[in-house]
Amino acid sequence: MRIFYFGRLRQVFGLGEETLVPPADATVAGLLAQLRQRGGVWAEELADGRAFRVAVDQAVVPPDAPLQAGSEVAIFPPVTGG
Amino acid sequence: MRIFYFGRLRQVFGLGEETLVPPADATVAGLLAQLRQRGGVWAEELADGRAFRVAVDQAVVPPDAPLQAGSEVAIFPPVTGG
Amino acid sequence: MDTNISVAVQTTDFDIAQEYARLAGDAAIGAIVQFVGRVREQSEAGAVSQMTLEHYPGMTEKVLRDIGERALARWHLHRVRIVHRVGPLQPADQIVLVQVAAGHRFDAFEAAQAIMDFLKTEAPFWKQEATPEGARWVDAREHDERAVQRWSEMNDEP
Amino acid sequence: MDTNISVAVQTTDFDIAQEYARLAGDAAIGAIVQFVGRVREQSEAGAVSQMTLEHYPGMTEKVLRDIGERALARWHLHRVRIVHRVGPLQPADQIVLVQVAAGHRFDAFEAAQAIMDFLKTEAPFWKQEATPEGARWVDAREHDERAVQRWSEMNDEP
Repeated sequence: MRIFYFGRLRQVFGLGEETLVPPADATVAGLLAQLRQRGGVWAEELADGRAFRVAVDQAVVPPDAPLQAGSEVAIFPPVTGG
Repeated sequence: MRIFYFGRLRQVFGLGEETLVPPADATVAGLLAQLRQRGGVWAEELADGRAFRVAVDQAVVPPDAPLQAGSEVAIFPPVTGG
Repeated sequence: MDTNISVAVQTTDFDIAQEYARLAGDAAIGAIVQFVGRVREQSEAGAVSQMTLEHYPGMTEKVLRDIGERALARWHLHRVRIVHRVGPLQPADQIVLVQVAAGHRFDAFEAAQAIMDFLKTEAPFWKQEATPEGARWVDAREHDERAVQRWSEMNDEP
Repeated sequence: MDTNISVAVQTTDFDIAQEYARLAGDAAIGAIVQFVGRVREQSEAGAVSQMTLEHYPGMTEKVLRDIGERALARWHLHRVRIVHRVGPLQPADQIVLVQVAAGHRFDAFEAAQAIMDFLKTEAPFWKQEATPEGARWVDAREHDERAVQRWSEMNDEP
């Protein structure tokens, strides 16, 4: 499962991309919980109530969205184009 | 006092411009009454309730607007540019 | 304010690239809306082979400038440009350009729309269409009258 | 419907005259709106010497195309074109073009505005500004979130 980070989150995490196995519950919420366990900026930036979006296979999804081994996940701040 | 006619009214009246002395009451309403007395298309097109506009010195005005010998008057249908 | 408003009534065509180029390099401008109205081959009356635009010289320019001034008074704008053609035009020909440059997009979009709504109901232009049934003066449209109500503050002229 | 929508994400500049020329001679088109967004020399944070736009390749194009399709489903449009630049940009540089061609002006104006509102809140672009105090990621703006509510019917995606 590939995970991409964009914008400010890419910079704060110091990471643009990584590969992980899907979390035990195979949901976005499970993945976020797992990332928060890394502590530091991960716990801080992905805390409940922080403004970020998760896309699975290039579409923004809610926390209960399912994940599979082949999913393309992206985590990013609110968009600011235009 | 110069009077201009535009658009459909110019065509129906067969006249683009004429010069008249201001009506006795020196108002737009007085001028319109005078023109209607010509009968035919004049009475028909300038009848109460017909959609036309009157401009004095290049600004659209209501019927009680005053007229002077030097006024530039224009009578025309609702505009359709753009 | 006048230096920010430019209007033209002309028989010749206009060039949107040339009009846009006047804004080049101005880094205070964040949003530009260019509206172009063109002659359609179809009207309510059917096929249109030619359109002729008549206007009231002098009053036309005065009204267009006044519309631009009201837009500048209401929105935060850097520049307003209005170009309107008169005389005989063919289907697909350009009729009118409204170009608005602003700091932000909300101002640019609203002002451009309002300018078009006011132009459609106040500027002394009259269209005559050539159709298979002969020449026909275009009727004013009620929805243009309704559209202009959106900007009621702009109706309060001094 | 896809043939009426064209999107591009590119580092190179775009030419509004060239984009407009694609509509030349189409006499079914009565109204064209071109919106251009540009880099301003001032932001809320102060002077901007450079702006860098990052995006999510693949998803960006998908979202832009989807926004275009929703506009075509809601308004009577002939053609939608969206071009967005990425990479480093300077003040006064062009960032985005939205071009909408329609039969009538109401459709063209509303669709262009809605497309910009959706692009601002859905398309995965992120701006970083270089300012005298250093680089700064631009914050999402609440008024863009509010603006997009205007088009609530367009939010109902399949």
